Amino acid sequence: MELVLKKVSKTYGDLLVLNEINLNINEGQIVCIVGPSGCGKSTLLRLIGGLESPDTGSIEARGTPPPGCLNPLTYIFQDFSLLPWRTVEENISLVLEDHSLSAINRNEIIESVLQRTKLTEFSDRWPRELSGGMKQRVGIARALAVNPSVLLMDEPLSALDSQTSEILLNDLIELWKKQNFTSVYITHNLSEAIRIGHKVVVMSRRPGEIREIVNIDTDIADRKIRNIELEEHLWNLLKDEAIAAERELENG
Amino acid sequence: MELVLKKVSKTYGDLLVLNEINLNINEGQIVCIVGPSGCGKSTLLRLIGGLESPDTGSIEARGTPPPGCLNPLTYIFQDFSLLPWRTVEENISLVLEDHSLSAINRNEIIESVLQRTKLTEFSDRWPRELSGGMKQRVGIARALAVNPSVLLMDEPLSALDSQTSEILLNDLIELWKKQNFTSVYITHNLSEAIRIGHKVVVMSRRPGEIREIVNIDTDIADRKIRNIELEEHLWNLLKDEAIAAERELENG
Amino acid sequence: FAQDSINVGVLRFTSHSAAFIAYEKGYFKEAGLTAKLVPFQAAAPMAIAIASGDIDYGVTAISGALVNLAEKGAIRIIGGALTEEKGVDGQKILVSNKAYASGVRKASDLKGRSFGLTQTGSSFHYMASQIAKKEGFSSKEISLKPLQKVGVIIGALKSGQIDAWSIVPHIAKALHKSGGAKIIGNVADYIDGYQITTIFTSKNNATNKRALTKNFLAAYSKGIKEFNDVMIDKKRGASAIESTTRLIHKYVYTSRPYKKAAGSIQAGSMRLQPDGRLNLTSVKHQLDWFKAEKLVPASASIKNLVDTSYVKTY
Amino acid sequence: MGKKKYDYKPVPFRGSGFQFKNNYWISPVVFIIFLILWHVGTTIGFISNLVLPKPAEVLIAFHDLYVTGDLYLHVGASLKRLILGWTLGTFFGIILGFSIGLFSLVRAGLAPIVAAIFPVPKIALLPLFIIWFGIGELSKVNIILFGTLFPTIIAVYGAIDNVDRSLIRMGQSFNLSWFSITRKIVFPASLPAILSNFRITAAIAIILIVAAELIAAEKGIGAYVQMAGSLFAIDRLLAGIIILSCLGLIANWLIGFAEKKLLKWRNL
Amino acid sequence: MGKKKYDYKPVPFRGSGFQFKNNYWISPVVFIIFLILWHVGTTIGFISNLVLPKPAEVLIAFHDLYVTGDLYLHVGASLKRLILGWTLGTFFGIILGFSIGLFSLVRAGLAPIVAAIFPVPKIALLPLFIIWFGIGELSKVNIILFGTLFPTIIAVYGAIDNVDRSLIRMGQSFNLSWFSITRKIVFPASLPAILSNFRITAAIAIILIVAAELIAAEKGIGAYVQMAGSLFAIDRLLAGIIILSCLGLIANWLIGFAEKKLLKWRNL
Ligand SMILES: Nc1ncnc2c1ncn2[C@@H]1O[C@H](COP(=O)(O)OP(=O)(O)OP(=O)(O)O)[C@@H](O)[C@H]1O
Ligand SMILES: Nc1ncnc2c1ncn2[C@@H]1O[C@H](COP(=O)(O)OP(=O)(O)OP(=O)(O)O)[C@@H](O)[C@H]1O
Ligand SMILES: [Mg+2]
Ligand SMILES: [Mg+2]
Repeated sequence: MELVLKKVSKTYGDLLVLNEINLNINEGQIVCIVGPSGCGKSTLLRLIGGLESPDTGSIEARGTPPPGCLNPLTYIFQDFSLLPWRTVEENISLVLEDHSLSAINRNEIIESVLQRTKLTEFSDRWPRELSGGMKQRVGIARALAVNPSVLLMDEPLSALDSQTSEILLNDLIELWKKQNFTSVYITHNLSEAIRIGHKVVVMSRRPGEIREIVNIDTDIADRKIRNIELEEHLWNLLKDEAIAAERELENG
Repeated sequence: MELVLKKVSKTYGDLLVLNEINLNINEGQIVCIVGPSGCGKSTLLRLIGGLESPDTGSIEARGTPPPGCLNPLTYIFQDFSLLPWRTVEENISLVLEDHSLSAINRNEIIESVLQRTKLTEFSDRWPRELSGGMKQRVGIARALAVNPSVLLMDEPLSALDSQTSEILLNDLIELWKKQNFTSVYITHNLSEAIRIGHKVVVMSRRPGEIREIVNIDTDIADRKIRNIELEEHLWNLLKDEAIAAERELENG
Repeated sequence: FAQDSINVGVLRFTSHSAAFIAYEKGYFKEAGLTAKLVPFQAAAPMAIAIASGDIDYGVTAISGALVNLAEKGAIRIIGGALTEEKGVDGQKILVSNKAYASGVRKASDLKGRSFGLTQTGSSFHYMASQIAKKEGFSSKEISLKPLQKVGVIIGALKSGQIDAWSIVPHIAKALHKSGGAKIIGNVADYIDGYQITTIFTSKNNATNKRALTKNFLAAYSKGIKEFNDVMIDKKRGASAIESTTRLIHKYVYTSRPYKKAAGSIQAGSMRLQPDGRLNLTSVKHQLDWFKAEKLVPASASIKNLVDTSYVKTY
Repeated sequence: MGKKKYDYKPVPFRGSGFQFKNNYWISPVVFIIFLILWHVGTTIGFISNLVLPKPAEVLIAFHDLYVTGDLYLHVGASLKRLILGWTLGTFFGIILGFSIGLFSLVRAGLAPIVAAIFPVPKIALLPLFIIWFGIGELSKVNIILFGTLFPTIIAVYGAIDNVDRSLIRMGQSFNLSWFSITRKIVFPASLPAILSNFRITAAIAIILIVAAELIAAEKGIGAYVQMAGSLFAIDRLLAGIIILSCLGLIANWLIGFAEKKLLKWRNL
Repeated sequence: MGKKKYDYKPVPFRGSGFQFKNNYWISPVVFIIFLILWHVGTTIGFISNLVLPKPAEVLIAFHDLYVTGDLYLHVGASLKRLILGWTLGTFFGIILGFSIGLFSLVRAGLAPIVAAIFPVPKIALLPLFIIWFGIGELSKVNIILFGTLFPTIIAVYGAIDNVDRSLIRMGQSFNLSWFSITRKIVFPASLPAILSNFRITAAIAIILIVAAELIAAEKGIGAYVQMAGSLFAIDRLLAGIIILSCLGLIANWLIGFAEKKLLKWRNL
């Protein structure tokens, strides 16, 4: 599926958060979004996923989701959003129960995503008994369970140690190679963005606008672990924003 | 202040989380803890801060907190723990209200920490109106407000974009240079650990044990932005753990 | 021949014994009625239940509710039951020990004192105002305290929170004997031939089912006669008293064993009007009083209240 | 999920519902429809005059109340008892509820007693109330006090049980005093449930005014209603009930107002 | 914070309190102390026999109840009405509460009506209840039904207002059906408040059994208490009240048990 954003703006009260965002997210592309804290990344993602509606502009989805996809536009939330009254397993089962799947089928899916996120052992724990990273992995497992055609990820690896996040990042890449899903990926880790993105969208400080879009043409499979030049480039873009923001604060 | 952990163990139900941890945290030292997700880092921090009590072993504090310190052992929580019914400003004021400060004094402190965390503009917002990174900054501002003599930080920068986290990291370093506080710093970002730590404690997978303690003798002020060798070393230590854990899962 | 079925509302008081006897001894059956006794906790719901058609016949004191329901065309009085007569042991005027100690010795001392009632418009209210009238002061000059239940009034009287009350003799005597309060007079001295309780039914039964109503009254009167003979006039000897007391105990004081209940039942027995005669003069007097107190509409008429075609009236 | 390959369609908005919109016009409309049905039903005789009086009759009863000046006396007397009883009951209820919610020892000792005394019907206790508290204002206020006390206790400690423990840990980590934690964390966190309970206890208090004014009350809406009931004067009965109803609506509106002011941090 | 330079002391444990410990022994102890005080007080005459009967007298009343076999009949009759009335009231209350909580339109139309009818005293309506529902079981059950219905409605929609909206957004993002969100997110999130409210409605139901059994009830604890009250037989009055109290305790225990089972995910 393909997503097209045209002149999307969003205001909260009298706070303009997003200002005329134009963005194409092509089928099978992973678009990474980076930008200063509070610039509107999560808001943009909520708009794309249809959880909020834009004040002006339009967001359109093109194409049909592939067969076997249970929820075309799927989220991984920044604050996990686990139901405290459901165990790990049941939290994942939640998103499958509305679909006509056999119990066996459902259990297979749950087992597979738990294994991929290394949570098998904790399948019957309550969320309050999990560490921060484990909660985030449950969120990821839940999203993978519905086999999404567009995956909307809000800092999905932020609470994870570097090893686990490395493993899950590789997992995501593997998954993408197999299924070629479309994805919007918010991160504050530039090397992550460069590793997995076809496009890196750099947003300006609030009101969020698109400052630059960097296309990365190397095949994802062929990328080096680190691409220092590109990282430096993005880093400088963002630093300018940060400095400008600081100056604004000092003057106003 | 100095902290001494002797043979500290902790079990949840029948899950052994920490196994005989011995650790010295010297006065004015920043000790970074890294380790796989769910290995017991947050639990260890809770024990050090006295929020939970160890099953066996002892945790002792030595020395007196410096004057002007309002709360010797202070936390920055992984899940922010902001009170939803208090605005940003009031959330910070909360931890000052129990101390006999003049209103002017209190407001000065609040203003200063809000400025340091770039939140001045948002001082009268409800937590639900903040982005993830902004919430984390409120948590940091709140901890800074009490001028702690030991700062216990649980992934304080994980939800922040790289620029903001860079700024706040520098801020922490500046603060440390001025006040020489003692600190335990949990992170999953190895370069962060190497930037700020006098000691990096690498923990093994659950049951959490100390696998290695790396001392970094370079003065914090003199460190390069990146220390690739050391990062590689830590990375390999952790990867071994991850691989071992994976093998265990496959076999058991 | 075919039996008609009726529901008879009763309160678990000795004064309803006529219904218990008629039922237990089969007098209703003899009259061609399949009767069912429906016990109530209070008189007011019984009157309303007759209006709603849930029960057919009942016996209670004349109250504001009764008059109002009659005015709405729901019920009719068809006979009399308990009556006060001069010379026969009747309701007593009681004062609390505290009031007695402070000098209340006769009814004329009640001026400015408080008097217990169940409810505004109840028979107690009527009695209090008649006592006041006869003693020559206005009923406004005694403060009336509605306390809802007899039990509550007893408590208030014993603890001296109200000064006076009027009540049936067996309760009054028991209180007097136990030292809880003092008897200072008889109600019969203030009200002539007070018709305390009446037999009543729905307007529909009274006008459209005359045969049924007559049969009911016949059976009920038989119960009244037996009760008066055995319990009041003691014409049939101790064993009859014993067996009738046992019969009544099936309905009254059931939560106490027979031995404890028998005394209370026998002491509480009061004469019922033979043949269900009705003192119409007293009823009229009461109706006028209700009107004067503005408890019922001024338009209320005795014709709507009483159907005089069933029993002798005087 | 059509079969066509290139359909262009806007992303559907999924975040609707479960949100609170104001439709102020509805409740007056419902009310007026109800009034019309009532009037027509009683006028054509579909509803018997035993079941419900005509609206006009109720109006006349109101008029009588107003003309004689009794309205003011009745409402005034009842309001005084209501406000005093409810305030005291709520005050002690919150204190006891907090004690049970915060101290294990108190909970063990008091919670069963509360559970045992709460279901005791105050009307059944009227005889004893009179002995204990007399027939003056005290016993009337006490009936309302006890009626609101117990539900408040239970709601408050239920709310405290439901407070997020991690926020309390946060307060402890900053060495906030026990009192500060209680006042600044536990209390605001349980406030929504406590306010929601106020709606219930306000209604209970109004219900109990009738029971309270069974005792030797000369004035008061409860006494008025009670007298109307015992005379089967259903026009006056309904007039009294409508007054009680209005008191309930006013209380409800006040609580709604307090909720808006005190809970503005919630994202309804 | 002493002045010494090198004091060695363990980090103080700050995470205590605000936690729930079981002290099962306390409530029996409190109960026994209470019994002893009662016995001694009434025996030495410190408490007059007008104010409270002796425990022994209450025991005799119990014995009488038991011997005559009435105990079983009374409790049985009341229990049937209680269970039926409470279950129906709770059932409809939850349904209506959810409707008000979930649909803005229903809220606008129904919430004011609920607020208006709730404070109407059921005792005052007794005369009308008889006309409307007769003198059989129906009117008795209905009194209890109406008594539990309104507090349940209010508690349920209050609880729904308090559900964390971000969890609902999560459900919507996975395209869960409206029904699934209601059943799997809104319902469990409001369950703690609903269960806490059960304690209140159970007690209200027991309180109302006395009012309900004013209407032509032959058997029932309410009728028994009522009868005892109208005779000022305070020994029997207390016996009846103790039975009601025990019913309340049993209900409370059952609800506590349900809370333990259904809310085991909470970290108390
Ligand atoms: N309250 C609790 N009850 C039961 N188990 C718990 C509880 N808290 C933590 N655990 C378990 O203890 C282990 C360690 O948790 P902890 O939060 O300390 O991990 P962590 O190292 O901080 O992980 P992360 O980096 O993911 O935050 C986990 O396996 C978790 O499931
Ligand atoms: N519900 C809301 N009401 C009012 N303001 C809001 C709301 N949600 C977000 N905002 C504001 O919108 C801005 C953008 O928030 P958003 O969460 O999109 O930022 P972000 O880019 O995701 O930041 P971060 O990297 O810190 O998560 C912030 O300034 C925030 O204060
Ligand atoms: Mg965000
Ligand atoms: Mg952690």
